Amino acid sequence: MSLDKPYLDVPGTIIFDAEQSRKGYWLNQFCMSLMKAENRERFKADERAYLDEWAMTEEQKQAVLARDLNWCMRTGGNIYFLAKIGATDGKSFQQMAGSMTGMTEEEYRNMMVGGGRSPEGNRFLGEDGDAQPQHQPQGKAGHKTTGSN
Amino acid sequence: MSLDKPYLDVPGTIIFDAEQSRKGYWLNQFCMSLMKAENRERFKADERAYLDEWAMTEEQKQAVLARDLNWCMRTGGNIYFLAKIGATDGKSFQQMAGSMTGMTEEEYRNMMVGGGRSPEGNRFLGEDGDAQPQHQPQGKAGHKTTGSN
Amino acid sequence: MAKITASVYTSHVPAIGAAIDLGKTQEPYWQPLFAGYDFSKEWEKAQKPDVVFLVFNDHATAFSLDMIPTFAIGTAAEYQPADEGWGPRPVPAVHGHPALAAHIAQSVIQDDFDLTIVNKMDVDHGLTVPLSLMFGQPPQSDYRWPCKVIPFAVNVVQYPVPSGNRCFQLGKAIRKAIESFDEDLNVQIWGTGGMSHQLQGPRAGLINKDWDNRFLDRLIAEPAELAKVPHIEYVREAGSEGIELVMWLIARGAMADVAGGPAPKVVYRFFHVPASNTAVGHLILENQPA
Amino acid sequence: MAKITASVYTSHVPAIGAAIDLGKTQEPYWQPLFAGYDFSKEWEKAQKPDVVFLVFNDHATAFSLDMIPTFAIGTAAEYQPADEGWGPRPVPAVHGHPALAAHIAQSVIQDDFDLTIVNKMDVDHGLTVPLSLMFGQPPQSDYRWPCKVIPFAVNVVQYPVPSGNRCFQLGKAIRKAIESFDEDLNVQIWGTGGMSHQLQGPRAGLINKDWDNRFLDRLIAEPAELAKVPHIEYVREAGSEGIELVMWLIARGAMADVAGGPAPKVVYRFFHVPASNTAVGHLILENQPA
Ligand SMILES: [Fe+3]
Ligand SMILES: [Fe+3]
Repeated sequence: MSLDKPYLDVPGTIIFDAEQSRKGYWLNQFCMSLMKAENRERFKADERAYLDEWAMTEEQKQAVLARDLNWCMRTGGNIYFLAKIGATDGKSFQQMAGSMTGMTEEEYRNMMVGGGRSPEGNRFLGEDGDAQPQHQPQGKAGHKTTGSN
Repeated sequence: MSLDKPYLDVPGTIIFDAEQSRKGYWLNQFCMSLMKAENRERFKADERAYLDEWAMTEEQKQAVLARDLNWCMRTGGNIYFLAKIGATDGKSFQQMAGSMTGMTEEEYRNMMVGGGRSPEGNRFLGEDGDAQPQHQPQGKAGHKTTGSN
Repeated sequence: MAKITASVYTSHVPAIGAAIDLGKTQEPYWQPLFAGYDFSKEWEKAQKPDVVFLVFNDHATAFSLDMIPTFAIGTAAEYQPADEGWGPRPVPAVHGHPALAAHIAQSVIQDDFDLTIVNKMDVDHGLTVPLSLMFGQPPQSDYRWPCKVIPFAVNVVQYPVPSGNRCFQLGKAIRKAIESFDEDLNVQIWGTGGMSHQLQGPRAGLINKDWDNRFLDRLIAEPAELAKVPHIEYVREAGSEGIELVMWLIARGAMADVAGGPAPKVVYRFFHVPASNTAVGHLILENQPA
Repeated sequence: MAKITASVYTSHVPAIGAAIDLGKTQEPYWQPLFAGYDFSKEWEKAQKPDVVFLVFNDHATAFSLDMIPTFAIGTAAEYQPADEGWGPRPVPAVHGHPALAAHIAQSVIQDDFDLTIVNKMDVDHGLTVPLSLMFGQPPQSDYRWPCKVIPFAVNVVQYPVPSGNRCFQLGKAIRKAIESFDEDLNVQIWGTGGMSHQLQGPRAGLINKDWDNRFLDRLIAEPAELAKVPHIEYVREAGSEGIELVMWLIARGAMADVAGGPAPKVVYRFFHVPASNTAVGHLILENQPA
């Protein structure tokens, strides 16, 4: 029997376990390289060329170029590693976290000032909270297409 | 109460514990640097200058220059680290280990072929085995001065 | 003899460090948070600890995926503030206590905790933000932290992280180790990280005040029970990064009552939402004379 | 399901690697030693393991004093033979089994062993010499090791090293982890290092045949009792580097009898003095059908 992964039924969440870590190894190591100022400069000068120095999958490179952190995470990225891309771009953790919800920066900031996202309806997949798949993207981005939040 | 060090009464032996490790930190890290071929070349070209690049004590540097491995160990060196100096000099582990006994290479080799050093008399300080302080140096080097082994 | 006199618990959000370093602590957004630590700074001035045993986690800073220690104890003399991508925080270097750290390592490994010993490590916001919160910014005239620090890093980045109970038991072993050290030292143990937060995915921004406050209640009153809470409850109730709270159990396990002594005194308790993405909790417990 | 079919125990002296690499195996000094592994090579050809879980220690090669993990499991896809100062050994790269290794890491950490996970590590003679002894030199026509290898490094360089009992218990947890892996795999677990030797000081060259052979007897017949032997006995009786033998207890703890199954079959036993400074011991135990 394989090991339990009791965390697979938490909505809107990817737990960085050994399997994700293996999948994301080169993506995350690329991110670590951005802790050196000279690497940040080289990356900014030619992102594609810099990414091509790493044994990442093409999908991982596309996800980085698109700055789509949810996509990066699906390909094995971990937020503490991915934060180095955000730092290179001059983004805060709040901007990075917010970007994964579909909300605007202001919408996300207001949610946090208002006490943050409620756990109600967001504990198990299949409930009806705002983090559930059927309610993505959130904020105005969601209103446009679904008419409800 | 401080932690027990039950190994202090073993003759001719220094256990590489946390205290030795702290004492020998830079000496051992210098040794690690010799795992790179270019560093071995630089060290061989000017040993003193290379040693001066490291935050070692003067005594540690003298011990290395003298290739006195017992002295190196007293200043915090560990044999697996110090072995990198031996490797740089083209010495085997047997030559290095033997050098700490006072025996010639041949004497030490013969002792090993003959079944090695007996533990008899060498378990506790104060016994009368050949590894005890009162019997150093061993082999012909010892015979010269004491007339007995 | 060395004595653990108190334990301190606090969140360690990077944005708090940025707010301090950029002089924003009196802005309306930040003012209530920093006011929550005014008591603590005064308290530390009176306490004058010699050493802080500081439990924190590295956030992919000193440890990449090349090597991920479950528990790592710093036995070095000095640690530099890390460049996490925004440049290093403008705070003093951290001075260690190699002799006490080596003593603890030896004792705790012999008690069957499989530590990694670390002699070279840049320390990130996980360690420096709690120092700033508790001690304030050291003046230029005396630019150093007021005590030595033993950094103790816990893996909470790659699952599986150590269980709450493993952390609690480790705290007990650390207590035994510290209190068997010969030198007279006033030692505090800090647990940092948390409280509820999630930094990833469509569920980012999750906060659970009720769960957090219940965690504080139980941490004070029934830590051994609290230590039985499985990982999945942290994730479900306090967000994927809420798992950092297991580190608080290490500090709690090192308190005297766990070893049969009197219950600690709750000197201070504070809770605030938000700091950036995170619920900030803070607690000070003092050991009482037997 | 993955199955541990056998455990192998062997010393891992660097000079043995040098003798192989320099073509000296038929010299009078070395011939008796290598003859002692003829059976083992034939046995491995018949066994055809898919994976070897190889317990060894790093000798200040991959790990400097910057970071000393008590237990480190390799979850990488590949490991290169290290340059220990004489240049890398001319042997193939070692291929890992990342999926099984990650599975073991997860299981064993949840069982309260505080592993360090390693994804980048050059492997020294501690790992490559046992491979050479058991599999011989791979032919140029098929230049690779015949199976995957999960490197598991134990700190036996800086005291305190893990206790014999901790190692034995860890072996049990590793068994549980391996035998819960879904894929059908023939897995062997190897314990390497030892036997009696001392590489330092005026006591260098110590060998204790009687103690070594009693260790082999007890490893076969009463491993749980043997696991209670304290460090100091290894040092006193088997030399300062004889402490490496605690690693054999990890492999032994992973055998079926320890978990209530039938006693293993002693397939082979060999002992020879000296290889350079070291007493060479070698043992093969096969698990039997329940
Ligand atoms: Fe954190
Ligand atoms: Fe060895």
